Amino acid sequence: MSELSSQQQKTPPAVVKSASQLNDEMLSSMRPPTLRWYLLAFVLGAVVAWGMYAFIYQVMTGMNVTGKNRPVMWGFYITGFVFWVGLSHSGTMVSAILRLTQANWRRPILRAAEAMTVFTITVAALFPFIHLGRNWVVTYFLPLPNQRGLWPNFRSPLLWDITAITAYLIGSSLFLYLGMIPDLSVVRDRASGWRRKLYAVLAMGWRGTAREWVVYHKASTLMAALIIPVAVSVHSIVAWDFAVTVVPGWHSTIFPPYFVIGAILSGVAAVITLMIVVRKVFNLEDYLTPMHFDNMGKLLLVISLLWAYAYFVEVNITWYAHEPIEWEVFSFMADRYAPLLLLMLFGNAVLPITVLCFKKLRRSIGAMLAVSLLINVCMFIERFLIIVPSLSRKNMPFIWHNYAPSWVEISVNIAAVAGFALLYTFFAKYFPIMAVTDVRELEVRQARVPLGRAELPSIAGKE
Amino acid sequence: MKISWLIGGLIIAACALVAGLALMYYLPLDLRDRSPIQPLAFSHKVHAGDNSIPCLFCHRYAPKSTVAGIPAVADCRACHLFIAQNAPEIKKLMDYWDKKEPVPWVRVYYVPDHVYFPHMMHIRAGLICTTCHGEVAAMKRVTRSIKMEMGWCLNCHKQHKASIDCWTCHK
Amino acid sequence: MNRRTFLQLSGMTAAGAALAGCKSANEKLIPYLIPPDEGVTPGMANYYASSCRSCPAGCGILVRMSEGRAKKIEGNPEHPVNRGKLCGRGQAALQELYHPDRVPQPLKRSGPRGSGEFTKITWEEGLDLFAGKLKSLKQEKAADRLALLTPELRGTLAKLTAGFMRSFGSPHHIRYELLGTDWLRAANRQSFGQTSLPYYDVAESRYLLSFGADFVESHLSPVHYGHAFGRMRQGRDTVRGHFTYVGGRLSLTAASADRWLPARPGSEGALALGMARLILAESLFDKTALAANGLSAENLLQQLKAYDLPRVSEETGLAQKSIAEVAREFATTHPSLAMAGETIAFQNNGQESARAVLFLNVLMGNLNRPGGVYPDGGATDGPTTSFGDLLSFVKKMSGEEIRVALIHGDPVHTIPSTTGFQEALTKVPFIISFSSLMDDTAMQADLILPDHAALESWGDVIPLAGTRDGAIGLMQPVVTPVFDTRQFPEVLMTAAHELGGEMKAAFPYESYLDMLKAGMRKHVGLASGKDFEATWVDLLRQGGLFKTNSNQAKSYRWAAGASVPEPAKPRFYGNEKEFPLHLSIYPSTAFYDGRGAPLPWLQQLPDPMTTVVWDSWVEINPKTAADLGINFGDLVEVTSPQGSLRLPVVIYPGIRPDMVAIPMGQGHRDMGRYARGRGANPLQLLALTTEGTKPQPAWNATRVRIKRISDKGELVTAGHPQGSYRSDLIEI
Amino acid sequence: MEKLTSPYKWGMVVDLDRCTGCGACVVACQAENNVAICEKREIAEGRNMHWLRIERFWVGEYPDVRVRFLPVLCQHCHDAPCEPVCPVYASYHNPDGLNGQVYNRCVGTRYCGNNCPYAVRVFNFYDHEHSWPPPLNNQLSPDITVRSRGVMEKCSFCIQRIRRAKEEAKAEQRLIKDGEVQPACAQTCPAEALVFGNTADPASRVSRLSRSPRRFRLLEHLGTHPSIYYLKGGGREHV
Repeated sequence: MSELSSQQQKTPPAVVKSASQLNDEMLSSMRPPTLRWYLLAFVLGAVVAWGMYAFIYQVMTGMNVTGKNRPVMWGFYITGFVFWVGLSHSGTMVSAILRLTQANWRRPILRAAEAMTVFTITVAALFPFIHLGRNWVVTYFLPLPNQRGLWPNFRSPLLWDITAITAYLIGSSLFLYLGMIPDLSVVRDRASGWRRKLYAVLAMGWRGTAREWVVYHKASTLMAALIIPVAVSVHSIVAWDFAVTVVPGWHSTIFPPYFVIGAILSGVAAVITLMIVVRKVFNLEDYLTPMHFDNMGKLLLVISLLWAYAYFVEVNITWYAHEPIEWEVFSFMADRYAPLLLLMLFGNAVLPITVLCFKKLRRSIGAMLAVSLLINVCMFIERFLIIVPSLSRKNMPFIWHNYAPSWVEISVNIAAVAGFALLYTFFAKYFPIMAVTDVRELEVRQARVPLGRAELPSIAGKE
Repeated sequence: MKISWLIGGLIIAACALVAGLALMYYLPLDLRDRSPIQPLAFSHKVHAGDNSIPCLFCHRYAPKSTVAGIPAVADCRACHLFIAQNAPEIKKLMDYWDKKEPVPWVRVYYVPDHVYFPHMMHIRAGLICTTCHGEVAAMKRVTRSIKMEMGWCLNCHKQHKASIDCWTCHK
Repeated sequence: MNRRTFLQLSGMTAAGAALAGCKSANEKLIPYLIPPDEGVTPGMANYYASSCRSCPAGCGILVRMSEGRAKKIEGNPEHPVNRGKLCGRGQAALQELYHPDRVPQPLKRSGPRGSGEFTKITWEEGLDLFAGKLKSLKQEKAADRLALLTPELRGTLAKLTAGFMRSFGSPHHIRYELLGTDWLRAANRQSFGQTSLPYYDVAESRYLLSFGADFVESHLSPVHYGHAFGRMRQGRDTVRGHFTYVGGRLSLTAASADRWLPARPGSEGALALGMARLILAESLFDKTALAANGLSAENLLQQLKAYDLPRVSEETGLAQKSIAEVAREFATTHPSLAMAGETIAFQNNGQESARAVLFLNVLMGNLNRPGGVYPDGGATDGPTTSFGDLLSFVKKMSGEEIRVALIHGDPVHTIPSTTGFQEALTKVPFIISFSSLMDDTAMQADLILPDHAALESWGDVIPLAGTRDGAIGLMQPVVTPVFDTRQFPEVLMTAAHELGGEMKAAFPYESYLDMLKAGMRKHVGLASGKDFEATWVDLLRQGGLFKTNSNQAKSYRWAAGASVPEPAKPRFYGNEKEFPLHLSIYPSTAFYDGRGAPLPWLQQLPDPMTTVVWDSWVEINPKTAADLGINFGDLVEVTSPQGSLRLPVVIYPGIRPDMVAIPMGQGHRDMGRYARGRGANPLQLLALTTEGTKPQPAWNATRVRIKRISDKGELVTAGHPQGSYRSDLIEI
Repeated sequence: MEKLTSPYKWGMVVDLDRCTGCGACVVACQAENNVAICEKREIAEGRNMHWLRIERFWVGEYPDVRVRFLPVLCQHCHDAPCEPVCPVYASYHNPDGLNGQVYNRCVGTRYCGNNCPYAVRVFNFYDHEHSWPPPLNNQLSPDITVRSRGVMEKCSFCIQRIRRAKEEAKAEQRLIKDGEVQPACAQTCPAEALVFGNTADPASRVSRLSRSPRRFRLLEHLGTHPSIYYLKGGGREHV
């Protein structure tokens, strides 16, 4: 008895906050916008506008305003495309996989991650369009009936891309929306005026009955299970854009898994960055604890190791086969792009693998921020180093040519980042960025229910 | 009433979608004047219709050339030295001749520059002019009565077992 | 097929030649005024035969016409010179016709000379001015103050110009061709007693030995010899002709050679004689042939004993072994053939070297036999002016003895400044240019009476050394003149008629066309009574008369008492200390002597050997470049005793380390938007050297030094500088 | 390989032993096909529009240096890498075994350009429709469009000539005779290094030459099955 009580002194009960208190804190992001918010939105908007100007300028004058040439027909745009598709793997990985594995620590961050998926894939989908020589006939791409009686060519990986991305966009949006429904109802109940009407429509009249919860859990688990293969397929297909060609350095069987791993690496890193930002901005220190970063850090470490292995295999095979032109490509990359290459290897493998081995560093926000940011930069470089050197040292030595991005290409890529941030800013302002109900569910489960004089852990905790 | 908004919105969206698809179906749109005013009020009805002059009498190059050819001013004159000399339009014609200027006719039927249409091959295949040019013999002023779209060309080619290789018609 | 046809054809505008696809405005549809003649079907292409004037070779061409416009130039399969083939220059003549910067009508100078300020005048004014000048000269009994400068002319035009000057009473008719064949004619006169050019039967030869004869790009008749070369290589089932090239620079022709002997410049003649001596010593020569030419091996061996292997090897800088090898291969493969070209001719000992080379043919009995060398069939009308005449003429000009200069062609660009021609020209009070483009000469002119483009002109073209039996190609206007221009001979004739008297009498023709017809009538040898028109139309249709009974000798024989060639020691201008490198200038593959420069197709055509576009350059051996610390594409200053130029560098593995080479053709002051201020003209660097008493153009006998300026050469090559060495990657 | 649906299978033989590298074919191609005139800057940027280029390779060092010329045009592969990757069938395989390129269908993904190992596809980075200042535009051939900005273009074996020859043959109810149709490059080549013809006809000149022991095909290991055969040449190392 006394032991028991003494034990209780040792392990203090988990803080149980009142529902309204929880809601207040977690929905803090949805308080009326401050001046700083407007300022941020304006700055981001300005950058996006600049990017649009650059794009329109390109449409008006032609592809000559980019740095592209023969043989380097693809450049920064496709790099950006692959990069953003990669980021889009964050949500599904973190949220879906962790949901299936029932890792409870996922709960505070899953919304942030899922939202990110939707926005990144949206941004990614823009790039193929931007890079077209004749954007105005983009309709030829789409399998629509037309008087010519012509279909697009389904043998083309670009068409696979379109299909996969559309599927993924729809899927992840549903995934995001589904998870939000209970929270939207919470928001609805707290909102007033036109917002209340809006959220009411969005919440689809969620009342939170037991049956609704059962269906909801079934649906979201199912959704999670469904979205993962889509996510994997998307990046495999993007990899096929390169793998199915005969371009030296592209024509490689390891590309699909290699790209997927790379995608997850950048995705997870992006989520971590995002967590840190959200945590800071909406001061959610209580919900995004070092424990979360610790876990994410472990995940990142594993993936970084995987990535390093994949990269090693890719280079090693090329070295072993030593096909002249392929080796030419690699030595060219190691020569002209040596600094980038080293930075890329350092940021994607060396640094994460060393840093993330230490619990201390995994739990230090600063270290995690540095690592995750660097990984994202380096993943962009990695995409660039995959695409450009191969093209500039293609099979015919006589027409070799180098590539340097023009201000237009750079502007558009920067605008893409800003555009993503802008979308996100709006989302965070008008939708619950924290998965309120999921967190509360956890709280409830970990709560200790008083039974007479004794206090026992909630049976809800045992799933 | 929220629901009614929803439904209304959905209906509008649906209409927009249909309209958009229809537009895409017919792209590129044919924006040229279907029945332009000609410098001379030349009537195919009078020539090809009432007097039933065969098309190839004037458009004489059709059987042997890619272009059908428009009769030279001299050819028009040759006949009209004897026929309807005093009609006002004929007078105009003669003015052109005296000024040694060709008549600036306005094109009615056209194919885009990336399309290669050899008249002679179609005549050799036994097509009659009206298949592509409509009942010109009944028209006072020529009107583009047939939409020359790729789908339309393809159908005919398929029916006649003609080549549908892109490079047969696209240059 | 008469002029009317063209007038009518031009009535139709090209409805099809529209640019982008669907415009919203209906376009016009312009009919003919008069229906075209039979055989012309609107919408279908038809061909007109004519002749090419882009270089002296005079190939036959077919011009594809549709909708009254010239669309493409192709070779005339009937023509004996080019057999339906054509080089890039010939095809680009189309752009000479439609060049946007042609002189649209007569111009009169308004600003100071060379300022390029002109006012447009009518042809009446222009012709009055022209005739007026001539009249005043006549009245002042100063007829000999008139001068006429033209390129080397042949056929009717040569007759007309000569007649014009004769009847006017002036001796100053200068026919100047930068890449003239004067040296070769002179050499032949000395060796064989006839001035005819050689016709090489390359196709049938089994061993070709070229001493600097770049027959693929510029020598004599490039298309013909290019064709023959192909047949020599793979035209015969069992035999593959062997080709050895001698010369300090690996030219485009040399690039196709099996063996390259980079002999020191100026030593080629000695090399040839060295080979001759070895052949005689080892008695590999053709005895009957030698006898037939009235030569005895013993005497020759005696006369050539100085040219033993060690000495020749020392002079040429080649290994004794390879010299002997080539000599034996040459002597033991039958038929073999030795050619001499401009690169060796433009030395102070050029003429003798050429003779030495041709002597090898005598030795091996390659004269007048299949796979050997024959006299060329083309007739050479009109006397040719030697280089000496040009120099004395320059003296006259600077002595202000010339008051009116009629200039056809662009001598200001193609005569090296070392002759003093350019300054002398400024002393001439009145200059009339007939250029159809604003070239360097036209810039200096006081009056420009623009000539037709080749495709607008009538004329006859006598091929240069491209056939064994003489041929006469005909030129006919395939389009109505694009601008308000008139043909040069027509203008001369009108002026002559204007002046009246004996001048009018000298030209009893309505027009130049009549004169042309009369000339052809003679060639055809038609009885005066018969109607010529039908024959004439046939001739036009097939593009000329392809078998004439020319007055040329049909065979070569070593002239009795002709001396054994004895090339002097090569002399170079500029001392070796100060100017360590030999300068070699060569006709650009694309621009020939520069007349191709205004044509964008040729500017964009990558130079075959360097793949440079839109520019001129200087070629340096990698080793030399390394010593001087020069990289690919650097800007350098090439300095000769005569002056200096700034050019980008091309690192060129195929050139002697003690040599640099610059192509001709660029460096025009104007000549239209495509040539204006592009590259540099290497002729400014050249020095004047003379052989003995007789002046001789020695373009390749100048020394230069090279200094690196910066890395801003702005050199553009179609090929990747490093990639060009990586043929291993594509396993060819 | 695609199944034979036509009596023709156009192909070319390039005899490198005959080729002198003079460049006549390059000009001929440019003249015949309205290939744009590119300024110096464009070529410096690697945006040359030539459909046919002559590659020049240096082998060895002075004085034993030699030069190899390699005319490279569209190889009209039978298993062409450019075809499957085009999302809109702008690049397609024609019954005569040619790689078609339909300019007005092209959206400009430039994927074909990347995937062509021979890099013979050129892209209209610039608006070339006005690179023929009048009266130079009179030279434009009405048989081929002037390609607009943003589309890929390439050698077509002068399809307009083949088309015309087919029309004539059809009028006379016969097949095209050997040598009756020639692309501009083969027609003008002074040394007759380029020979064009119907490889489906074993008696044709091109078929006979393509059986030569000197035969090889460019980047054969990629398995693209080009329609263009090269005959080894040059130098002492092979005859």
